[in-house]
Amino acid sequence: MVPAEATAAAPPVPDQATARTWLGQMLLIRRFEEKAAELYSAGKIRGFLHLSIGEEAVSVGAVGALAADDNIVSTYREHGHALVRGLPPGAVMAELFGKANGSSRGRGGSMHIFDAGRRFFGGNAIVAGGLPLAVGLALADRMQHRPAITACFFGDGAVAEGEFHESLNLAALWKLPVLFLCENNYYAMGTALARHQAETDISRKGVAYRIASAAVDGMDVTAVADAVRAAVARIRSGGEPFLLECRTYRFRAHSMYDPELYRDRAEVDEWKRRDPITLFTDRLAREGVLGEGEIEQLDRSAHSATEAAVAFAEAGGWEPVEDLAKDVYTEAGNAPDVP
Amino acid sequence: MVPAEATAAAPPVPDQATARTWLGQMLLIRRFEEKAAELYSAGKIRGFLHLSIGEEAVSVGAVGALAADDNIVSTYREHGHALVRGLPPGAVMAELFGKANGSSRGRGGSMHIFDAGRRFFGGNAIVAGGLPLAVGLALADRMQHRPAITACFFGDGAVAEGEFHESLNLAALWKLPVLFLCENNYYAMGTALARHQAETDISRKGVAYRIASAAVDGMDVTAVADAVRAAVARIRSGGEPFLLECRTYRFRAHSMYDPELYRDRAEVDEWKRRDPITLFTDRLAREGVLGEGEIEQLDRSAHSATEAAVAFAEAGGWEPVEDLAKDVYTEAGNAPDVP
Amino acid sequence: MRLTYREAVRTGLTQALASDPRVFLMGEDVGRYGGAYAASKGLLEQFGPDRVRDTPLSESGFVGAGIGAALGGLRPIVEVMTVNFSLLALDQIVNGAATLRHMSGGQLSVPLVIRMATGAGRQVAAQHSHSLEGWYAHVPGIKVVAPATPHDARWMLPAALREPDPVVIFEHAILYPEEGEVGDEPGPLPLFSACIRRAGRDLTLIAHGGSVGKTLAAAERLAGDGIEAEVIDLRSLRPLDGETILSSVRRTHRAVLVDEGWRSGSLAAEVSARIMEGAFYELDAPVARVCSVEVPIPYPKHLEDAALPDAERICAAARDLVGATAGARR
Amino acid sequence: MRLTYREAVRTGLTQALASDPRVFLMGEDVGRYGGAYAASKGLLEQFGPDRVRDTPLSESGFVGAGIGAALGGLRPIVEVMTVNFSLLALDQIVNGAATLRHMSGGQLSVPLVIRMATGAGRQVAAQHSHSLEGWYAHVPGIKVVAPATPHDARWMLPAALREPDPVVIFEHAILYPEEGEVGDEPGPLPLFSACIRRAGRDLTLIAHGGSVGKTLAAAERLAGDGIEAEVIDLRSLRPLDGETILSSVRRTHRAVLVDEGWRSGSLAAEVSARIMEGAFYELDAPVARVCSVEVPIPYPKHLEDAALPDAERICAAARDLVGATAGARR
Ligand SMILES: Cc1ncc(C[n+]2csc(CCOP(=O)(O)OP(=O)(O)O)c2C)c(N)n1
Ligand SMILES: Cc1ncc(C[n+]2csc(CCOP(=O)(O)OP(=O)(O)O)c2C)c(N)n1
Ligand SMILES: [Mg+2]
Ligand SMILES: [Mg+2]
Repeated sequence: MVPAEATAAAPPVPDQATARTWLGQMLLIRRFEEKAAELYSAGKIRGFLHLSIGEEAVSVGAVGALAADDNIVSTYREHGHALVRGLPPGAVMAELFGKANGSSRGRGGSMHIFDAGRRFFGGNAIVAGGLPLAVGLALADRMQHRPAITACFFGDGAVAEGEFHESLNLAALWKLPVLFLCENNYYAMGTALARHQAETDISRKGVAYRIASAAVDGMDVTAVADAVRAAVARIRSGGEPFLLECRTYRFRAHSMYDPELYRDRAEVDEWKRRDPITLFTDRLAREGVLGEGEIEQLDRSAHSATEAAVAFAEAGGWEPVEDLAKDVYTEAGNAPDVP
Repeated sequence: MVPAEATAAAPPVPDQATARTWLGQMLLIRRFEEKAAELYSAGKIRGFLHLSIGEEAVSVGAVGALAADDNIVSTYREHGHALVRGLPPGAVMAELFGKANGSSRGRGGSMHIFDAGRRFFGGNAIVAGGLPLAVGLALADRMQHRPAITACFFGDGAVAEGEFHESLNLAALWKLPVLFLCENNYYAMGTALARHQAETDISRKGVAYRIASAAVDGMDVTAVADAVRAAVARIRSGGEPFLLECRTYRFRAHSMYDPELYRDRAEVDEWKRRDPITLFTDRLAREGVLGEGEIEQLDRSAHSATEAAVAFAEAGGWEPVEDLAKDVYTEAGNAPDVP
Repeated sequence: MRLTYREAVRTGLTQALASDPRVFLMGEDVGRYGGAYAASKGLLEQFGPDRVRDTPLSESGFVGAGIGAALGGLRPIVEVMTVNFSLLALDQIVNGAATLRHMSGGQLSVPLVIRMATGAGRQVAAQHSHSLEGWYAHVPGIKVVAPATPHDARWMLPAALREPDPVVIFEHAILYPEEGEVGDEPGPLPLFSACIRRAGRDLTLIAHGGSVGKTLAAAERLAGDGIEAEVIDLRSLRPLDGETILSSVRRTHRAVLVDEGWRSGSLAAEVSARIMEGAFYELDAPVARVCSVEVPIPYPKHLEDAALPDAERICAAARDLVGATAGARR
Repeated sequence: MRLTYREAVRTGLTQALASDPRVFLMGEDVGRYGGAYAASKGLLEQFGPDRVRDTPLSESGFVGAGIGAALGGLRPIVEVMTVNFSLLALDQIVNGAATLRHMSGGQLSVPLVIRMATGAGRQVAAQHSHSLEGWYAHVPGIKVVAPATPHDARWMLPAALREPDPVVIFEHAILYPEEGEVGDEPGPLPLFSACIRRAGRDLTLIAHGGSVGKTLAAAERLAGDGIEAEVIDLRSLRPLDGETILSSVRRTHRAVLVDEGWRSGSLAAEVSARIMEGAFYELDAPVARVCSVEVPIPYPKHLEDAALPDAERICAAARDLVGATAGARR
């Protein structure tokens, strides 16, 4: 498996403001997760921690192309999605710490970041578990005549699950506004794409459901943004689902314990040459959109936002043990309002 | 939905011996099941009873094209498959009665006909439940270097289940000799194909797994036999799975209680004009393969085989109540031999 | 008003759909077919295909879609045709519906109702005869009820729809044709409480769903022998109404639990353990269980009957208990 | 020989693959990755990709394929990475593996071994911390064991492979790094029997899998207070070894059951019911349960710890029981 070729000519470079946003967001994810890895080693973060380092262009390009009312359904590898969605980095970091000021009051940890107000419906630790939820969210929008769409992230590994099949059929059959967004990083844990899929071109799988689809270079934030914008426009106008495969790569271990026996260092290095942040900064510099100083400034901001997030998490308290059984059920009078 | 067009020119009419076998088998299934319906009304048969009347050409064409060592995995609508496989009609009828001389000692009833010796692996009342089993049977053959293939029957409704997707991917990925044989009768219970599948051309779904596929007129026994023969040859030589869609129609209710609110009488009548038995007898008569007398004789044989089956079932005893818990587990010394 | 259980379910569904635009029904064959048990017959015509939505055979998919629709502001009633097929949807229920509120720190609620037929007794053999209510009753985050009468079949549904959290309703398949009185009002009994269907002083029989009828029949027979059995219908399986159970047992000092689940690991085991914990010192005899024999349920009637609890086995257990310990109060 | 539980599992797998050509291992990441818990590390290199077979994420598909392969004459060991994901395969296990023999009138056997990690305690939150052994133990047609020691992790596997019927092996995830003595022979204990890990006369503590260690620790602490607890490791969850349980309780007259499952509907409920039925008249006090609090297991350590059984809660329950009823033999 070798790095994805750009499937089309790269879209034009964005304007300065957009470039700043995208680069800033990619850098934030990178620095945030590098820090999280450190904090894991330090024992501040426990359990499972899945980093999206290497895949930032997908989070930034995709989430950035959605409207605020659009729903997001994500996976356990969701820090990037959450940060771009606008969850405060502090709330996300505090969640990783398990603190009460975390986005899920610390109850969920890294795999279960939620923000109901921002229509960020998690964080799901069951591979492909989110796809049926996305169908339902889109159904609710459709039945209530709301214009929102639902973006549903999942990995290449999820494609093998029955839930992928059932959900794509349901969404297509019922003409629901779902963007199925596959983050194909060529591995499901240690199992390479070609060892888990008979058809490795995931975008072709739309055929089985009459779902329009495309594949895009997931290392190029401009390409992802473009493809998602087009897909979303198509979904909004036609009201039917779309399958978008973003070809990307995970630079780090699957989770924190992973000897990476299943891939060569050389393959990883090859992909790192297409680091989405480097690719984008090089281009911005080359085309004169952002100067070196500005780029450095963005990186400093990412670092300091990360530091602030850590400070916020450190300052947070622990959910009292007496509240252990709180919120297993909805307390009377605490039911959510009808949207 | 209207009757399937023959997708290719009908194959040549078979020789006399084959014609006799095929027609005899189709008539046996028809008479056997008509009788079963009667006996259901008489209270001799209880529970669920799913008839394949209208779909006989698929059972006969498909099962007849398999070798004796090939495995069959079927559904709850399996009387036809079982009879063509060579299970004694008496043992099948006795199973429908729940008698101890039934093929499963009466324990399974209509939905659970098994014959280990004839490699007939059921009879499964869970829609799509048999597909993973078929993958495993084929894997066992492959790993033990046996030339057998596994034919796996399922309905159009089963195509929506996750197990369809997972099984086709596994079989293709591991290059297993499985014939996935969809009996598309255009309804899953009361839900028409177009109301349960976004892509109604089931044969197209092979694309998602790089599985070669075809669709065939399931009302024409010669076409089914031809298509299955070709598929089986291809599987045996190439060692890879194949997806064959047989387009057919169920003339009777889904099961025995079914007011058939979901389809028009006219549609049923339209399909009945393509009754597989009439189509075949007409052709045999027209092309002079079998005379009217011979055809009548075959029908008399089907009737008398059915009567004999009923007599066998009537004569059977009941499994003693003391044996209720027998065979929940394998009694010591009663483990199956290694094949 | 006298209605069959089936009609009572249908009445509940009709009223729910008519009174709240957020409510919709989805499942396999709920629409054109009219429901596998004809419980939703006519609803498609009345409410249209969006609100009475036929689904493909995709249990995991459409149950998960029900969860998503609940998150999106609707009040879905998802019908899983039978508990047997719900095994395919368990991940969505256990890892999704049941966890989302707690795991999100209380941000989300999943106001979802899942209905399914359960139980054996119709000669539909091993794969179609499960009684897995006890499994569902094990899962924190969901609630579980089992209407045993047409009245409860009518009125538990609207009460479940008022819950902000997932509620699973088990309808025993043998009950659909049973007739009974259905009140115009839900009545005073809360959704999650048990009730005493027959008062008695000699022992307590505890059952739910499809077993309540057999248990009442057994109580009648026992009365003929001079044994007055109290019969409790659990109604709610999660939460269990320990109060009603324990106060009855404290009075009668003996209990027989009737449960169509397989004996080992049955819901009856939990009830037995609760009595152990809450009324041990009041017991005159060990709590007995009448459950299904631990076999895949066979097709032929004589074997199926032998596998399931019946009035005779209930009576025998009750007589054993009372006989062995008559006047044994310590 | 001293081995970790992980090494013991690997030794068992290696020997099974080496000694019977019909045996193969399949599951997610069992090959190239070496197993999610590194239990199968090195086996791919030793036995090749056919016999150490990585699967796609298709739990229902590959578990069902395991059933089919068993029908086809192989002796598959299917690894479901964790019990959490096994929910996706339950239909194949309950409706397939467990029913095929009975439903076919005894024609088929399914000699399949399914291994899966279970349990909480590693801060992996609500969807990754289930303890559903009790559910599996409910199902006739399958057998269920839970090795609690490296020795059992080593030797239960070959014994399970000799069974003609499906056996599910639960490996508690916290045990993999634990070290213990592993004998060169399986020893005298049959696969489906419980064993006494510590003898005692004052009460019986009953646990399995990942809870045995905590329970032994609790027994040590209790000994400090002069309370001598007997500790039973159930080992086999289906069938349950009622004999060993009951004879111990008949001697000690008191029992505390430890089970990481949620309390309501736990396996401990079944054990309690069995003691009710088999040793009621020998009990000096009600059987107590120490189970998980009924919440989706939360991520942070302090909350997770509070949710799970621990030595302290076990000791407290034991002291309550002994204190409340000291010398209370009736
Ligand atoms: C249903 C299920 N099976 C197995 C797992 C264990 N697991 C967690 S992540 C993972 C790989 C998923 O790969 P992919 O979908 O490609 O996502 P990626 O991790 O590459 O982002 C596996 C096997 C799980 N969480 N859920
Ligand atoms: C998993 C599962 N869901 C639902 C059912 C109930 N059911 C039995 S048959 C059937 C329709 C199946 O349709 P199809 O696969 O097209 O087969 P056909 O009956 O038409 O031969 C349904 C919904 C079932 N048996 N199993
Ligand atoms: Mg991946
Ligand atoms: Mg059909």
